[in-house]
Amino acid sequence: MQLVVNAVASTVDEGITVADVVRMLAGEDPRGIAVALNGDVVPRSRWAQTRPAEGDQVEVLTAVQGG
Amino acid sequence: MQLVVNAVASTVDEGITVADVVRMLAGEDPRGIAVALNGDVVPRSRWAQTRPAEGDQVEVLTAVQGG
Amino acid sequence: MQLVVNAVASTVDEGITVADVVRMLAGEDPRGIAVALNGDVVPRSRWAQTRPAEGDQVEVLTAVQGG
Amino acid sequence: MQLVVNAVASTVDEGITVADVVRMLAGEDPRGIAVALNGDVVPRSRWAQTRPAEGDQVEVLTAVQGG
Amino acid sequence: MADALVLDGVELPSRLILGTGGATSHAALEAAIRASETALVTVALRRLDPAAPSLLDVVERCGVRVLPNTAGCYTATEAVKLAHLAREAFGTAWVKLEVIGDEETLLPDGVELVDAAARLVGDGFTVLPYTSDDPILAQRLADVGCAAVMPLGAPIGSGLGIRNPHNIALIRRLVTVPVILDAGIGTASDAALAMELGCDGVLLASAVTRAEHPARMAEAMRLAVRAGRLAHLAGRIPRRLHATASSPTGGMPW
Amino acid sequence: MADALVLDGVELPSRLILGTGGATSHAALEAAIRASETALVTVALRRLDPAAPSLLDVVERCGVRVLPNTAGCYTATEAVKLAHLAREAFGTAWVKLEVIGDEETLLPDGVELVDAAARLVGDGFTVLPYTSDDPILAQRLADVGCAAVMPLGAPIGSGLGIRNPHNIALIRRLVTVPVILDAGIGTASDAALAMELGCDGVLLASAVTRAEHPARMAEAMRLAVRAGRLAHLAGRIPRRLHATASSPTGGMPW
Amino acid sequence: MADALVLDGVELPSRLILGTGGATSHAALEAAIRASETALVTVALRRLDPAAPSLLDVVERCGVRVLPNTAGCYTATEAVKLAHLAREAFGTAWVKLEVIGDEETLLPDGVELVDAAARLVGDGFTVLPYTSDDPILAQRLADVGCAAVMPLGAPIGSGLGIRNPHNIALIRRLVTVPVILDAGIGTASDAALAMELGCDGVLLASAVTRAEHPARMAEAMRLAVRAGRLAHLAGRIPRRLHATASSPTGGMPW
Amino acid sequence: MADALVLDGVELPSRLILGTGGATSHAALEAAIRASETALVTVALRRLDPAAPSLLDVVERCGVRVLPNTAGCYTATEAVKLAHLAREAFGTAWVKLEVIGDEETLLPDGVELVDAAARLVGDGFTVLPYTSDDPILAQRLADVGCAAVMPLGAPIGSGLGIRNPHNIALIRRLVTVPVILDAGIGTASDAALAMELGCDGVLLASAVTRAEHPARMAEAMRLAVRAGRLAHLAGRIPRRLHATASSPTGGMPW
Repeated sequence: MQLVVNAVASTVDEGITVADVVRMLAGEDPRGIAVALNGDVVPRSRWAQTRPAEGDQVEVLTAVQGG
Repeated sequence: MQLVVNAVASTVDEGITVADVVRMLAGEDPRGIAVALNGDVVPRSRWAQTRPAEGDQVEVLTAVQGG
Repeated sequence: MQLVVNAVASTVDEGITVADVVRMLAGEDPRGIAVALNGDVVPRSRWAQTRPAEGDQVEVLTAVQGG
Repeated sequence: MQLVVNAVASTVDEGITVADVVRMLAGEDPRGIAVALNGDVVPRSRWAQTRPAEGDQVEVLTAVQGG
Repeated sequence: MADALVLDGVELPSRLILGTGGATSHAALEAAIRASETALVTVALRRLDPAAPSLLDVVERCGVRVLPNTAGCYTATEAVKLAHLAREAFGTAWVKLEVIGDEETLLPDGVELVDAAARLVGDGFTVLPYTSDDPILAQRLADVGCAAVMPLGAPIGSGLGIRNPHNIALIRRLVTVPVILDAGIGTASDAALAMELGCDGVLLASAVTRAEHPARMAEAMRLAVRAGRLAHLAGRIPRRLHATASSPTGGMPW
Repeated sequence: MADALVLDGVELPSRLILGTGGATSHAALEAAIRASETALVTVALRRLDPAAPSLLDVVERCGVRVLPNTAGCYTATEAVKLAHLAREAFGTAWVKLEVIGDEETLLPDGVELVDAAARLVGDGFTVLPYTSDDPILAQRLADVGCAAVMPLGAPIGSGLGIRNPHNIALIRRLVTVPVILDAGIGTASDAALAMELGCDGVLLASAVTRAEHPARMAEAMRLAVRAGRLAHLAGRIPRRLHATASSPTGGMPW
Repeated sequence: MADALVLDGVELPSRLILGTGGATSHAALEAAIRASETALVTVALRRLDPAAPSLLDVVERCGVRVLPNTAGCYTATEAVKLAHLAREAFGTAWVKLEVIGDEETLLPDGVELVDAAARLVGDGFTVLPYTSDDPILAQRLADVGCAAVMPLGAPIGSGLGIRNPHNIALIRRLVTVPVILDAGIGTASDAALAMELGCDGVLLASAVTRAEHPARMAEAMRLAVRAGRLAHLAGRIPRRLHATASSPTGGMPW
Repeated sequence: MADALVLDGVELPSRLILGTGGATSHAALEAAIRASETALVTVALRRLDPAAPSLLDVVERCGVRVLPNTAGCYTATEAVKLAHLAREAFGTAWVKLEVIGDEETLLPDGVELVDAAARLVGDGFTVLPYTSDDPILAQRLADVGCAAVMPLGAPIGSGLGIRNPHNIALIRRLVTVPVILDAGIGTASDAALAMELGCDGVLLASAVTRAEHPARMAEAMRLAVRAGRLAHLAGRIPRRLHATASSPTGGMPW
């Protein structure tokens, strides 16, 4: 299945969860991460149940240096 | 009939027009004058036909020094 | 004998020394004191031998608050 | 005879006057000119009689743009 | 050099706009208007006092154009209403738009100001807003269709001059409409500086009307605005930390 | 209002003194002198270059008075000698006295300056010293008989304006002779400010001669000096931290 | 003297807030954070780069609190969305609210800012808005419930210091919430001045992170903020145009 | 970072020199000296008043070094004589040399000052002259052998800060001896600025002794001098007219 993760087209397994996507990028440390699915915030509490669909846009954000 | 002209209670004849009220305050020189009846602008063109009713508020304004 | 000590006319014993004058004003603590006799500096080392004459001006100076 | 005119070694006739030197540089218009002979001012009134000697330094000065 | 200030397509021969507030008498005001050689003066709109002499007579004798203001308004709604009354009174669609946010400082309220400006532009007014020196706010006022922006140099009547020249220069860069320095001018050099920063005009009242000798200060302001404008066009020398000799270093007699 | 600058009993119709250094050509200089309407221009004295056109022709065509300077001198002795040569050359006892203390900054050397001034006053010169903005130094120069004092606003040619207005105002208070702001002026508002501080005149060169358009800047300076002078005489409004309404607060229609 | 900065009921032991932007490395940043002794640092929220080291590790090692910003947003809607993402990411309802109005100057857009602030306050955020030095705008931000107002001294990263101290002092007078000087600080004296004007804190990034020696400048800023705060509380001497002797005039030996 | 001020080969652990004039009591003075952590305090020399408590007791308890001044002298001769008396009184060859030129402004007289400095250097004194901010005058004082130069920021006790930072920076460039900013400091940011300009130390009295809370202001000055020194050594960011983003522009989620 195709998702757009942080603006990059990515092929992933069917039924993948937001938690899986986060794990792909950040490994086992989920601190300081936020996720938007098609522009809407996905609360951390719902990462495990939320399953992106074909073509969905997933944004995985974290802290960077900023003034 | 009672009107409130520039915040002053005034007794005037029945059927008085806005043009009459202006004349009372400004005499025959209507330059630089604007009128509001109960808060609404009365265009100069309609002064002659506009007749305030009992208790109406008439504001007659003109130019003063201002920065 | 008359001396002018810090601009005040003072009667003192004949043969008085600068050291005596200092002691009169400052007591036994001579720290931070300088003396001028008729406008000339009298080094501390010569206070004991220096004897003002009739009418001499003696200035006894010390530290005060100053910027 | 050799003179140093405005820092340039120059060969001139014997008996030349300061007035001649000025004429050499400035032509017939003596306005706004001052002369120093070996560092001393030569008043305009004495240009005609003043004769530099072998090796003398003659400075001929005039107005230039200056703030 | 002809160099008119063009507002809404109208050429004004002077880049100095004079506020009439603060004059001790109509006579003093008239002398100041004439000495300033302005072409545009502001007036306020208030309840008619039959006993008061007519300010318009002065204005007409001087042959200058009237710019009504909305001084005293604290909301967009008040300002819009007063602007409409002014248009009726003076037959001009020009308005110096003021919406004040604080009674003590008389500083403008940017949010209300943008709202009022947009509404008056929609009603066909030529809107000249008195604003703070916030560059983005000035840009927004231009975006909604104001004919010029009039940032303050300092609070009205304070005479503190231009507190933040950097912002005035930024505003001049950010907008394409004329920029008129309004409020804060205390003396001639302040007015000259405004023009040197690239302003297209200067609006002032108290600096002239409350000076010891208003007509003399009005003449000073006329000359200062012109001087600043010319200096701006003349291309000033760059600022240098070190000196540059203004006399030749060579050619000394020793 | 006739308002001449009086130096050594001579009335000068303009309070602007123009330095001639830095002009790209005699033609550009002449245009600037005319636009400035100055009555007095400075010149330097240097070795005659037969190939160079005569600066005096320009000066005479413009009908202005010459003020020779002693630029380039680093000691009182050099300055005194150059002043005497200048008197011979131009038939004037007026001299802009410069004794420089540092080649890079071209700042004046106060100790040498006072020495040179005293000697030249003794020799019958009308001494106009270019000095720092040290108030006591200015006072000493006045005490030894200088006809005016000419404190700097900033280093020569720097265009930094008046770095320390407080000192210029102090100098104006401490001396009775004319005070002429010399050096540092960059643009019109600087010149206006100098006059507002109470200066009796302004001397500038580079600000005009090195501007992109010298004649235009010369006109700007002419107007600015006049504007600053009038503002000084007009009695400016006091600076206030808070606002003062310039429109009536009463009489609103609500 | 214990003297904490209280934001939203939370006591911060330091009145210096450090922005993390511009550091050349996490190591340099950590050294600067420690030298500054700050208790609160800002971070931005961006797409996760698996290759990049974790900024949060640095923050946690230093034991400081995180203040996410909405840098890069040009509308209220963008800023509100980013604030919500930040709350998810960092588990804090505190946000440094930035809504930029111009790409080049990075100046805040007051109208969008007030809109975004009101919405975020409604969503339960502790809103710390980066705003211009427009006093009325600051007042409006306080009125909609911001926990503090953070006016700029000059554009972000410009190092121009406080361009208009008068406005900062006015803001301090007009609002009751803490005032934090944000943006423009270039060196220690700028930070001290901010506190002397009555600010409750200072937020700076580039002045430290882009200095030649960031940790040293961080220590300088720590001391300067404290110095300015103490000076503000100590009651400075009034400014006098004339001198006041600091040594006795009597008692001289002649 | 150990960073002593070295005067005449002597290492002083603090770069802040405290003048003792203006304190309301010896107790208040002692508290201020301790809070300032200074190592050197100035005193004046006056006729002994048997009734007055001893200032030296305070100085000795605080363990600080004494720097006698020649305040009150108007000629080189007076100053030289008072310096010799001070050397006798305090057993130190160090002297803060003051020769005043005007009773009202208490500004130094440069010509007398250079004369007195040369004579005292010849007599073996370590001369620390209080001078104007005239760069060439400062250079001359260094040339005659002064151990440091101490230019004023503004008149004594005025609290006006540093009126001409440009001159202070020039002096720092022109001389090799330590430069100590003396007089004019009003608050902490002034002291920090002095150090940022490159000064090696700051001397102040009234700013601390006449503050509402002298000990608190003394602590503020201690921190400010240190902050300014560190900022000077840290290499500040350049001033930019435009902004420099402190957050990444890429990586936004839209």
